[in-house]
Amino acid sequence: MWNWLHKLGSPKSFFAISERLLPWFGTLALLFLSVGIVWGLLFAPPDYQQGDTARIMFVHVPASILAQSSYMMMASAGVVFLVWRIKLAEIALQCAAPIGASLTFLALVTGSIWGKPMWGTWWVWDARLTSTLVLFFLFMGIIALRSAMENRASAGRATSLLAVVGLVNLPIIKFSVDWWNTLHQSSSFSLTQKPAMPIEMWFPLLLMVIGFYFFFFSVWMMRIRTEVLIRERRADWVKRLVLTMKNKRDMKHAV
Amino acid sequence: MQFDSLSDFIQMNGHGVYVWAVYFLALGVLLLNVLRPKMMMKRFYKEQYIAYTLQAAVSNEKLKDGSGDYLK
Amino acid sequence: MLDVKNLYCERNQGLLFEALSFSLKPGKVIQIKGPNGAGKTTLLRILCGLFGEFEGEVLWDLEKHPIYLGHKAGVKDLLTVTENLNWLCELQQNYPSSDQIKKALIEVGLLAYKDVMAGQLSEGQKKRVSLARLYLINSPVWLLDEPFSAIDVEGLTKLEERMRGYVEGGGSIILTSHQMVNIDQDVTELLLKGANSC
Amino acid sequence: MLIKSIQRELLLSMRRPADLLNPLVFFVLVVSLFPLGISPSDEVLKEIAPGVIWVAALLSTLLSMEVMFRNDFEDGSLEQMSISPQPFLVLVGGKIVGQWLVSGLPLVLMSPVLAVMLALSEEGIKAMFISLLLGTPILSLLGSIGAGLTIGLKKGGALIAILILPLYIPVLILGTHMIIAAEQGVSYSGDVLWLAAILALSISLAPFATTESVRIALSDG
Repeated sequence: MWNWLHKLGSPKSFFAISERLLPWFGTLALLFLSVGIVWGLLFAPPDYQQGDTARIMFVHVPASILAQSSYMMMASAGVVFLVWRIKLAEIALQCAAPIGASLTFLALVTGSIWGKPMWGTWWVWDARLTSTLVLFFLFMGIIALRSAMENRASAGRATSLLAVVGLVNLPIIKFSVDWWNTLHQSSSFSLTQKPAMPIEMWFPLLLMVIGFYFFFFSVWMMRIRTEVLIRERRADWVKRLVLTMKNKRDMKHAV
Repeated sequence: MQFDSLSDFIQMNGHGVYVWAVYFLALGVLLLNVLRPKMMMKRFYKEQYIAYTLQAAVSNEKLKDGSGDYLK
Repeated sequence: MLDVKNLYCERNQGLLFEALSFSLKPGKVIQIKGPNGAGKTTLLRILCGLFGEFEGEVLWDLEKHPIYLGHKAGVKDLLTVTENLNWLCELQQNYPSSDQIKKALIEVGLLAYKDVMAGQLSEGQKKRVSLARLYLINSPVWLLDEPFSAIDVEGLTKLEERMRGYVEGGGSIILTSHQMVNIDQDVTELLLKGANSC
Repeated sequence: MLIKSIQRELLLSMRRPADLLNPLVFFVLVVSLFPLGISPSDEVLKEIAPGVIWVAALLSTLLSMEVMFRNDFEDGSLEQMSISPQPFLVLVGGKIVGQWLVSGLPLVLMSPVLAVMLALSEEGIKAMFISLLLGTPILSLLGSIGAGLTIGLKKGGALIAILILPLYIPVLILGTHMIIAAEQGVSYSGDVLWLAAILALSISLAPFATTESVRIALSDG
């Protein structure tokens, strides 16, 4: 296992491995997502309280799950980089930040749209929504720091440090937001407790979550591949790749 | 099938607007995430191709035979 | 004392140096030469541990830390000259007495400014305050980045004399400079080709 | 060596009082804006007082964070510190303590005056004093990580806020709740313990992160 991880560590071999993995991840993501959406939209029963707005859950819940786990994955890549100095971990971190931020944004907006029909207000200071908002700020911090530092190498170290600091603080923030919510929100309505879902609704949700994970990995891999090429552009294997790709493309004019 | 007609499916008895807004937004975000790396990759190939051909022209023929064996 | 094994360093676009190896024995002087932007300062900063983004090995075995003189003098404007020197020496775990500091200041010709705020000194004078450390702190290696820039002729001769004495005493120096170093010991040169060459 | 570093830091700040006073003036200014902005009536002020004081405290510590490493970075003494045999962690720790003594402590000492302005009750002022006394060191410790990360960057000001404010949220929540609880006469010992716990965590972890962030900035500079 150890040398496999080491092989994955070197950008060139990662590029080769991801060449084979990417189509698999892509098709699996497409498959899960399409089945999940069709099932959730068409066949799942409307919720007895919320009626059809419950269908928003099939997007909002996976998005907020992904938001948190993408931060976890990004921060663990940061830890790997700070401890073992594997260059690929730093590239992975910098590529995960924008995806994570976009998913957190998606979770935020879908959460507020879900709130509109149910409570009539666009924004509700619910514990989970607020901690997703804070997570969004954390992502923004990472992206702001990455773009502020021109020199790529030290930007990697700085962003990994910030990600790790954020990771250490995340549980504290989560606790304090939840605790703060119970203080001010006397009424018990909130998105936190998932209503006991019948199996017909729970299963499409599971498909959607798995689909989102596959989607996240495939998009993440795509970004890492581009970043690896940019970083290794002086290496011969990149030169050959670019030239061969160009010849192929000239031949059949397809991207 | 929960809905008997297409129009009912779109309305979703009044909540349709929100549900569709969410799904289109989700589609948008997902597509954006997919297209962004593809575009960056394409831009990288274009720029690098020009850079390499320029460099190849300068340090001539070192690359030409190199690219041959990669296809094996 | 120091050996460097196949150092590789790349900065934004250019490749600074690749497979660079050299070693430093006591009593030797190395002068790093090369065009601007060739990475002379970066190499020096790698040697003293300031710069982290490089591959390869830098192996020091010293009992005392080297003295590093960078482009920035490291002198605080809000402290007087003596306070600055006291602080800089404490950093290197030397605790000089006040007359040792006086003697050092005489060597660099700044005795009159002993209790003057460093802020009022010119850049050249601030550099000489930093150079005064060479008389105060005994350290096996000196890493000097352009030591001769912004120094007047009289200061130059004094500095070279000090270097001569130091090298005789078994100390070793790595410096970057465009000028010739006229000290009688042999100066091995290390030429960096520069970023755009390869 | 820690004491020497703190002494040096205090000496430096004494010689340049502007950096000492600016955050404090800012603190007073922000707090006095709210009665003008919202309404001078006591009930309203009492309601918003905890939040106002704490948000003003957050912002003024951020303000003093930016200048913390910048001067030493620009004149090269930070470099000398990082490569000296003295443990860099101790030197950075000294700087953080020095920074807190210069900008955090005066803020705490001055806050009762502002609390009176915001019509806080006697009990509330006591709670606020304790919460700020425990809270401002955390703000300095976490803020110094941000300061370290943004040393070499030109547009550091806003960037520090974006990086570090999310980390301040737990302290803000606990601090304000302490004052509210005290106002209502409820015992707030739970919050004191929580703040003390976070303080202990930050004291033990933050200096390491700050040292690493300064090293990164030095390697960039």
